[in-house]
Amino acid sequence: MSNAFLYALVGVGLFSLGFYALIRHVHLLRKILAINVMGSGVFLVLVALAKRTGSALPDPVPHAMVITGIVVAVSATALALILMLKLFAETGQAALSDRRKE
Amino acid sequence: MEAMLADTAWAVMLIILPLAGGITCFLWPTLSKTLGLITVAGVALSVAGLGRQMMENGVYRHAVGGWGAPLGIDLFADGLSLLMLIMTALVGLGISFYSRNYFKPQEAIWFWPIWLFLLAALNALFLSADIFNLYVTLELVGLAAVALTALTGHRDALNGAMRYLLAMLLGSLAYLLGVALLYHDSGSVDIVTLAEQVKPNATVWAALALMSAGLALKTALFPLSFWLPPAHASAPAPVSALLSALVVKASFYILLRLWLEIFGFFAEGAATLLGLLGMAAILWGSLQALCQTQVKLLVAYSTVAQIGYLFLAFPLASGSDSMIWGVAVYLAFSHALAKSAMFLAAGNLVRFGGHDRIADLDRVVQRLPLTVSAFALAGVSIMGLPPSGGFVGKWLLLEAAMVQGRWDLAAVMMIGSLLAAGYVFKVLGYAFTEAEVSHNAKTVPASMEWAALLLAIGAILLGFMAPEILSLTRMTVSSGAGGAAP
Amino acid sequence: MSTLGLLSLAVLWPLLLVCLLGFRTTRSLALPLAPWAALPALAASLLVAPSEVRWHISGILLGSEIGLDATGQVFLLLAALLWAVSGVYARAYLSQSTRHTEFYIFFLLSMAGNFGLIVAQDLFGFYLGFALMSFAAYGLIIFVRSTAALRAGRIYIVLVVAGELMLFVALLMTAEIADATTFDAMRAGLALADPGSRNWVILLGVAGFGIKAGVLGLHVWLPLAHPVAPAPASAVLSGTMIKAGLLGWLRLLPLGEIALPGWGVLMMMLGLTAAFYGVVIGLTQREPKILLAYSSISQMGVMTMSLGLGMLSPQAWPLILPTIAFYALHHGLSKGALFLGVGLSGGAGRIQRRWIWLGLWLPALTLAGAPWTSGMLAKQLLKTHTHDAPLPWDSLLPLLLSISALATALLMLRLLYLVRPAVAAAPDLTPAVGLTGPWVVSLLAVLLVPWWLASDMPDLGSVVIYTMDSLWPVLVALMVAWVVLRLDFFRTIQPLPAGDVLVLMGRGSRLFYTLANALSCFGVGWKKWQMWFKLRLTSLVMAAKERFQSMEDHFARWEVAMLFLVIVVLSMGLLVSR
Amino acid sequence: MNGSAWLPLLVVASALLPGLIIFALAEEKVYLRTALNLTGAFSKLLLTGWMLWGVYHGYQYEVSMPFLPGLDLVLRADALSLLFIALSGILWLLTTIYAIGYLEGSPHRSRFFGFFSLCVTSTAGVALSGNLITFLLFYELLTLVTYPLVVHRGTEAARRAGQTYLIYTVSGGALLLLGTVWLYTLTGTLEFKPQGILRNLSEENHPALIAVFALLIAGLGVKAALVPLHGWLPQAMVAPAPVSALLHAVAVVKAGTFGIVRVVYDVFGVDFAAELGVTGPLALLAAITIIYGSLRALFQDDLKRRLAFSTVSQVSYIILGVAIVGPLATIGGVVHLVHQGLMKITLFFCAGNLAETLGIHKIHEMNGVGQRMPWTMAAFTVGAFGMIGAPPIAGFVSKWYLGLGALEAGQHWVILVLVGSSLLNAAYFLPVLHRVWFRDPPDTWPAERDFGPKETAWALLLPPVITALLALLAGLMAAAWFSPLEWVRLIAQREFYQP
Amino acid sequence: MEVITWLEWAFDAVLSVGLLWLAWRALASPDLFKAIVLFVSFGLLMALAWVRLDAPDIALAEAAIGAGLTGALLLAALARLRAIAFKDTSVPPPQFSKPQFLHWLLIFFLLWLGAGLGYAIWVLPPYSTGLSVAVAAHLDASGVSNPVTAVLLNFRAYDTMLEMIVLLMALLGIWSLGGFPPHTDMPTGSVLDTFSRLLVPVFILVAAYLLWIGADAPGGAFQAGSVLGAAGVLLLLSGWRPRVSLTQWPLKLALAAGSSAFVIMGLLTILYEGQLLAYPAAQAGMLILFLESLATISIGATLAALFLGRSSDHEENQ
Repeated sequence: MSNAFLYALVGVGLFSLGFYALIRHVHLLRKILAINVMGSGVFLVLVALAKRTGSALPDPVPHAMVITGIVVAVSATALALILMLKLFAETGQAALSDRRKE
Repeated sequence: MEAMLADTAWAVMLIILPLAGGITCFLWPTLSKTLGLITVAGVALSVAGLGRQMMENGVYRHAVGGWGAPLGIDLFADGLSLLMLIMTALVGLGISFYSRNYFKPQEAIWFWPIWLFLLAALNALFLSADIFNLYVTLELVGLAAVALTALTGHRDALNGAMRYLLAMLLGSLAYLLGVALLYHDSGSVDIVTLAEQVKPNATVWAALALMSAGLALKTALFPLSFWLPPAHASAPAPVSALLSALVVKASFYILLRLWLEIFGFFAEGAATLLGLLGMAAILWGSLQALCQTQVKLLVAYSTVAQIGYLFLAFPLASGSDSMIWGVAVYLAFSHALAKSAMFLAAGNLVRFGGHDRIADLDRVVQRLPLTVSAFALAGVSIMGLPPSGGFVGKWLLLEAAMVQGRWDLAAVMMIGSLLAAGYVFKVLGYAFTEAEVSHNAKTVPASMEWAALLLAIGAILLGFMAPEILSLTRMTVSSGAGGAAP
Repeated sequence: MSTLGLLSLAVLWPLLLVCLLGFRTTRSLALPLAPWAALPALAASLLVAPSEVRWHISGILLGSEIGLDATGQVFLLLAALLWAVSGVYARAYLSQSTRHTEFYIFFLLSMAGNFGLIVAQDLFGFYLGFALMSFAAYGLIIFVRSTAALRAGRIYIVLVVAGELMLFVALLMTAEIADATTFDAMRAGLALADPGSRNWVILLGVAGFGIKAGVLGLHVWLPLAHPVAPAPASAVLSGTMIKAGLLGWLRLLPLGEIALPGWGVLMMMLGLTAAFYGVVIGLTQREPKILLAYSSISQMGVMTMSLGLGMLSPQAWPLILPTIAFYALHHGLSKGALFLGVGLSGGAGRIQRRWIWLGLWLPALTLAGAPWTSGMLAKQLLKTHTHDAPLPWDSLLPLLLSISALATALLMLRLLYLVRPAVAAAPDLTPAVGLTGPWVVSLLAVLLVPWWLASDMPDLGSVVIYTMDSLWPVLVALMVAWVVLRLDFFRTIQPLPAGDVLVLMGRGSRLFYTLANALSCFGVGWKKWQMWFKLRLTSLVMAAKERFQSMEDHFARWEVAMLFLVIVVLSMGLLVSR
Repeated sequence: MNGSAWLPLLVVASALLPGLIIFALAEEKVYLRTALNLTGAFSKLLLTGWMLWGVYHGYQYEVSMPFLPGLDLVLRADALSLLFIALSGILWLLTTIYAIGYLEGSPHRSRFFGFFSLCVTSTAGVALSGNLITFLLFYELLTLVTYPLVVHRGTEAARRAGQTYLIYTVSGGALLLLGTVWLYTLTGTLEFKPQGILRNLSEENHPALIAVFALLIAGLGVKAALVPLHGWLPQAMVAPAPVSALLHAVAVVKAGTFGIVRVVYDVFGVDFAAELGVTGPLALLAAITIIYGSLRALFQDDLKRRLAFSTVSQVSYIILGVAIVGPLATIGGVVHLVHQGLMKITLFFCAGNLAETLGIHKIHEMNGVGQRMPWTMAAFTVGAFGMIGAPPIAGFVSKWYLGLGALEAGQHWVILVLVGSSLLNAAYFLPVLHRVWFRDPPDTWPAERDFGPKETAWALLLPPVITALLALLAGLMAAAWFSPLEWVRLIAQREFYQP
Repeated sequence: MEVITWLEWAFDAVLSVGLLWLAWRALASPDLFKAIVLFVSFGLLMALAWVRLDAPDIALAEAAIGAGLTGALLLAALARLRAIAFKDTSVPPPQFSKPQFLHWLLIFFLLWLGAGLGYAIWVLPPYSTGLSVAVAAHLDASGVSNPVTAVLLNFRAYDTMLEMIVLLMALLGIWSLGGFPPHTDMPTGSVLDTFSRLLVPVFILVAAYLLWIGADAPGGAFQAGSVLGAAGVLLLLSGWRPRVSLTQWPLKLALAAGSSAFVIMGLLTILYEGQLLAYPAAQAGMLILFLESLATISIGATLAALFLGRSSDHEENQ
C-alpha cells in the first residue's frame, strides 16, 4: 500500500522538477519538455493515490481522467511545437522575446 | 409549442449546438460565415429559453448520462451562471456580427470553427458542476484562445500566443494537481458533494492554494498578468475582445464558484491576499494603461485593472452574505460588454488609421463618429460614471466596502476610477484634435461600427436594468430550487 | 397734473431724453429739447406745495416712496434753477464742440439722479439717485479729456465708489436696526437704537455724504474736478451736487430726535476748520475756478457747522433745518452764478469784460454776506440760532461766523482781482447772447429767489436785521484788499497745488503702486515658479513612466513572473493554513 | 397629485430629444437644426411656465424609476428646482440664438449643438433631481457632456484646457460619489426633504456626518469653483463664447452651487448643519473665494479670463448666502443665483461679440469700442455695474439681502467681505468701462468683420441686450410679483424655513 | 492485502530513482536531440510505472501516445528547427536565463513547494475507496466490463466528448497556422520501405484487436487510435503521401468522425432518453463500441494528420 505514496511523492518530485526547468530554460523546446514532465508528474500523483482502494482493483475514475489528460497533453504539445516553429521562422530564435517593441 | 419549449433541455442545447456548428463549419468552410452567425443566434435563443425555464422552476440541474452526481457529471445553472451565459451570448453575438467582414477569407475559414468550439467550451464551463470537467473545458477554452490569438501569424501575435499558451498550460496543470488532491481527499469531483465533505486540512489547503493560483494565473491577476497585454493587444480585434470579455472571466467564474461553494468558509487569509492583489492590480493596471502610447495596449492594461475590481469581492464576501458575488458577476458582465465594445472600436480605429498610436488619432471624430461614440460610451462604463453598468457595480462594491468599514478598498476604487478616467480621456482627447488626415484611410464597414456601438449601448443600458439583474443573481442553490428568488 | 405725476415727470423727463439721445434716429429730435430738460423740475418746485403725503412706487428696486417735504422743496428749487440755467448756458457753451450729445447724455443722467434723490423719501430711491448722479458726473468731469481731467476723474471715481460703499453699509445698518426703508421711520428707529451701532451708522453716514459734501480731508476731489469740468458742469457740480451730500445728512442722521453731543462738537469743529482752511488755500490760488472750489469747501464748512449745531440742540432743530436749507439755496445760486460768470470772463471785447466783471460783483457780494443780500439774511438766521447752543458755543459762534464772512469777502475780492477786465484770459471766447442770457437770469435768481423764499418762511419775520452787523466784514475786507493791492506782494506767493492734501495722499498712492508691482512681480515670480514646477513635473512623470515601463518589462519576464506564481501559491497555502 | 406627473420628464426630454436628433443631422442642414433647437428651447420654457403655475398652486410633480436596489431615480419639481429650470430655460433659448449667430460657417456644428442640448438636459436633470443619487447621475453626465464643448475648437490649448477641466471635475465627481455612498450607508435614504433627513441620527456619527459634508462640499465645490478647486474655470475660457456663456455662467457653475444649496437645505437641513458647526467654515471658504477671485481678476489682461475670475468670486456670494444661517441671507444667496446668471451671461455675450466682430480678446485692445459697438457696450456696462452692485441693476438687490441677512445673523464680518468685494469689482470693471467709453478707438481693429449698418449680426446683438434688460428689470422690478425675488421668497418660506 | 515483499520494494525504489534521474537528465542535457531521446526513454519508464500501479490502460496509452507519438512529434519539430536554423544564422539562445541570484531564490521556493505538496499527500488517509465502489456497483449497467472504459465511455462520456473536441481543436489550430513546415524528404532507404510495408497491416490488426478487447480488458478507443496513428506516422515518414483527392473529403470526414459521432449520439439521447449521452441499457455496449470505433478512426487520422504538411485544401484557398 505504501508504494502508492512513494509514487505520489515521485509525481510531486517530477512536478517540481518540471516547474524548475520550465522557469529556468530559455529554449521553448525545453520548456515544452518541462511541461510534459510536469504533466506526467500530476498524472502519476492521480493514479498512484488511486491504488489506496484496499482491494486489488484500483479506483478507475482517476485512470479515465489520466487517459483524457494524456490526450489533452499531446494536443497541447502539438500546438506548442507548431507555435514554436512559426515563432522561430518569424523571429529567428526559439525563445520568448522580452524586448518591448516601441 | 409552449410545452415543447418549456421542457427541452436548453442547457444541453447550449453546448451541443455550437459543437455541431463548429464541426459543420470545419467540414464546409465556404458557408462558415452565415452558419456561424446562425449558430450564435441559436445559442442566444437557447440562453433565453434557459432563462425563462429557470424563472419558473429556479435552479436548473441536469445529470449527464443519467448517472447522478458523484459518479456522472452534472450540469448546474443558478443565477450567477445564467448571468455569465447571457453575457457570453450577448458578447458572442456582437463579436460574430463584427467579424463577419473583419477577417480575410483564408483566416475566416479557421476563425469560425475555433470560435464556435470556444463558445461551446464557455457554455459548458459556466454550466458544469464537476471540477475535472471544468479542467477539460478550461483546457479547451485555453487552446481555442491561443489558436485564435495566433491566427494572424504576425511576429508579436505569435510571441503573445506562445507566452499565453505556456501560462495557460501551467495554470491548468496547477489546477489539475489541485483537483487530484481534492479528489483523493474527499473522494468526489462533484462540487455539491465536495461542498459537504471538504474539511479544512493540509491537503485541502494545498489544493486551494494550487487551484487559486492556477486560476489567478489564467485570470491574469496582477503579478501574474504578464501574458495578457501582449496577447490581447496583438490578437485580431474580435479575438482580443473575446479574450478580454469572456475567456478571462471564465477562470474567474470557476474561482468564484469554488470560493462560493467549497473554500469560502475557511479561507479568510487567502481572501485578503486576493483582495490585496486585486488592489495592486487596479493601481498597476491603470498606471500602466496611462503610460501606453498604443490604443490596444492601453485597453489591454485596462483589462488588467478592471479584473482587480472583480477580485475585491473576495475580501468583502468573507464578511457578509453572498450578495457580494452577485455584484462581482454584475461587474464582470458590465466590464465584458464595455471592454468588448472598446476593443472592437479600437479595431475599427486600427483598420481606419493603419496604426493605433494614440497621439496620431487625428480627426477620427469626423470620419468614425459611431466608433468614437462607442469608445466613449464604453469608457463611461469602464470609468464607472453614473448612467452605466460600471457605476452601479462600483456603487454596490463601495457600499459593501463602507458597510464593512474597509476604507482601503474604497480609496483604491476611487483612485482606480480616476486613473480610468485619465486613460479613457487620454484617447478621447486626441480624437478631437484638429490635425489633418495623414494616412490612407480605409473605410470601415458600417456593420463593424454598429457592432461596437450596440455593445457599448448595452453596457450603458445595463445600468438601468440593475434591480432585475441583481434579483437574478440572488437565485442560487441556497435560495431553494422552487420559484426564482424575488 | 397730480403732484405725483409732476414729481415723477421731473425725474423721468431727463431719462426719457437720454434714451432718445441714445438712438441715432431720434437724436436730432432730442438734441434741441435737452437744454430745457430741467423745466418740469422747475415747475414742480414752484407749483407743488410741500406736504407730508408720500406715494409708494413698487417699481423702483424694493419699493420706494416719493414725496416733497419742506427741505426737499428748497433743494428742488435750487437744483431745478441751476440745472435749467446751466443747461441753456451749455447749449451755447458747446455749440462748436462735436461731442455735445455725449455731454448732454451725462448732463441729463446726473440731472435725473439729482432730482431723483431730492424727491425720494426712502433709502432705495435716494441711493439710486445718488449713485446715478455720482457716476454720471464722472462723464462731465473728464469731458475735456485732458490729462488733468483724467487724473481728476480717476480720483473722483475712487472717492465716489468709497462713498457709495460707506453709504451702502450705513443704509443697510439703519434699515436693519429700524426694520424700515423710509427715512422718517429710519430716523426714528436710529434714535432708539443702541449707541454702538448708531455711532457706526453716523460715522459712515457722515463720511459717505462728507465725500460728496467736501468735508475736510475728503474734499480733495473738489479743487481738482472744478477747473477741468466745463463751466456749466462745474456750476451744477458745485451748486447742487455738493448739496446732495448735505441733503443726505439731513435725511439720514437722527437730528432733532436725540442729542448727539459728541458728534455735534466734532461736526462743528470740522465745519469751522473747513471754513477757514478753504479760504486760506483759496487765497493762494491763481486759477479762478480752483478759488471758487475752495470757497465752496469753506461755505460747506459753515453748513457742516450748522449741522453740528443741530446735533447739539435737538430741540431747536425744527428752526435750524430751514436755515440750513435757505443757506444751501443762497450758496448754490450765488456759486452757480459765479461759475457761469467766470466761464464768461476773459472774453474778446473789453467793454463786455467790464460789464461781466461788474455783474460778477453781485454774486460775490451776496456770497460774502453783504447787507441786503441773501447772504446777509442766511448768516443772520444762522446767528439767531447760535444762541441756544450749549454754553461755550453760544457766544463764540456769532463771532466766528462774522470772521468767516470776512474771510469769504476777502476771497471774493481775490477772485474779482483775478478776473479783472484787464486780463484777457480766453481771447477766442465771444460771449454770445446764448451765454450771457442764462447768466443774467442766474444773477436775477441770486437776487430775487432767496427773498421770495424768505417771505413765506415762517420764522423769518422774527429775525432783526442788523445792517451794520453784516456791513463791517465787507468794509474791512475792502480795506485789506486795497492795502494788499498797494503792497503787491501777492504775486510772489506760489499757489499751493490744487487738492493740497492730495500731495500727501500721492505718496500713499505711490506706496500702493509699489505694493501693486510688488504683487505683480510676485505674480511674475509665481508664474515663473509655476513654469519651473510644470517642467519639473513633466520630467518627473516621464522618468516615472520609464521606471514603470522597465519594471513592467522586468515583471513580464518569464522567470520573474513564474517566481511570483510560486510565491502566490506558497503564500496562499500558508495564509489559509493559519 | 393630479395634473400630469410626467412634466419633469417632459422637460428633460424636451432638451434631450433635439440633442439626439441633431447628432444624427448632417452638417449642412442648418435650418432644420435651428428649428429643432428653438422648438426644444420654447417647449422647455412652456413646460416650465406650466409647472411654475402648478407649483405656485401647490401641485406636486414627481416621476420615479427604479435604478438601484433600494434607490430610485426621482425627478421632482419643487419651487427651488423651478427657479433654476426657469433661469436655464430662458438663457438656453438666448444662448442658442447667440450660438447660431456666433458659429456661422464654423465646422462641427451638429456635434456642437448636440452636446449643447445634452448639457442643458443634464442641467435640467440636476435641477429636477429628487434625491442625491439622481443628482449625482446628472451631475456626472454634465461633466461628460461639457468636455466636448470645452475642447470644441480642437486646438492644442483647448485639449489641455479640457484635460485640466476633466482632472478637476472627475475627481470632484469621485469625492461626491464617496460622500453619497457613505451617507447612504449611514442613513439608508438619500431623499431631498425640506428639513433634511439627518435630524434623527444618533450623536456618535456626527463626526462621520461632518466628514460626509466635507466630501459633498468638496465634490460640489469643484463645479462651484470654490477657491482651491477653481483652477479649471479660467482655463476653460478657451472654449467658444456661447459655451463659456451658458456653461460657465449658468449651467456648470450653477449646478455646483445648486448642489450645495440642496445639500445644505434638503439633505442636512440648515439648522442641523449649523448645529454641526459646518456652516461657519463654509461661509469662511466662500468669503475667501470671493476676495481671491476678485483679486485674481484684477491682474488679468484677457477679458474672458477676467470675467471667469469674476464668476469665481460672484458665485461664492450664493454659497455665502447659503452658509449664513437665516431667511434673509438665504433669499439673498438664492436670488443671486438668478441675478448673477443674467448679468454674467450678458458680459460673456458681449465678450463673445467683441471677439467675433472685432477680434478683440485683450482688455488693452478695447479702447473706444463704445463708439464702434454702442449697444453691446451698453449691455456690458449694465452687466458691469450690476456686478459692482450699483442700485438699479439686480446685483444690488441680492447684495442688499445678503447684507441684511448677515446683520440679522450677527455675522458682521460678512459686511466687510461684501464691501471689499464690491471695491475690487469696481477696481477691475470701472477701468474697462473707462477704456470703452472715454478712450478714442484705434484706427483699425484686429479682425474687423463689417455687418453693414448695424454694429454686429442680429443674433449676436439681441441676446446680450435682452439679458441686460432682464438684469435691469430683475433689479428695478424686484418687488413685483413676477420677479425672481418674490419666487425666492416663496421658496424660503415654503421650503427652507417651515414653522 | 498481500504483504509487499522487499523485492517489489527494491524494484519500486529503483524505478522511482530512475524516473527522477531520467527526467532531470532529459531536462538538463545541453544537446536538444539527446534531451528528446532521454525524454522518450523517460516515457517508457513511465509506462513501467503505470504497470506497477495496476493501470494497464494508461500504460498502453502512455507507451503509444506519451512516449511514441510525442517523441516523434518532438523529433520532427527538432528536424524542422535544424532545417530552418541552417538557413539563417540565428544566435543560439543562452542555456539559462540571467540573473543568477534569482536562481537560488527559485530553488529555495520550489523545494518549499515540493515539501508542502509532499506533506499534503502524506497526510492523506491510507485507505480511501473514492468512486471505485460506485463504479463497481453500476459496472454491469454500463454495457462494458472494463471499468476504465465504462468510466471513459459511459459514466463520464461528456468528458470524452469534450476531449475529442480538444483534439480536433488542436488540429484546427495547427492547420490555421499552416501545419508543420514542409520537410525535405530524404530518399527512404529500402529497409525502411519494406519494413513499413510489412508493419502497417500488423499495426492495423493490433489496433482492431485493442478496440475490440477494450470492452473487457485494458484497451479501448484511445489506445487503438494511437496505434493507428503510429501506423500513419510510419507511412508518412517513409515518404508515402496520400493522393490529393484522398486529402479532400475523406480526411476531413475521418478527422471529424469521432467528435460528430459523440455530438449526434448526444442529440439522439437527448431526444429519446431525455438525458445527454444516457445510453439505453440494452444497447449500451453496442453503442459504446460504435462510438469507440469512430473515435479510433478520428484519433488515428488526427495523430497522423499532425505530420501532414500544409493540409491540401488549405492550399486551394491560398
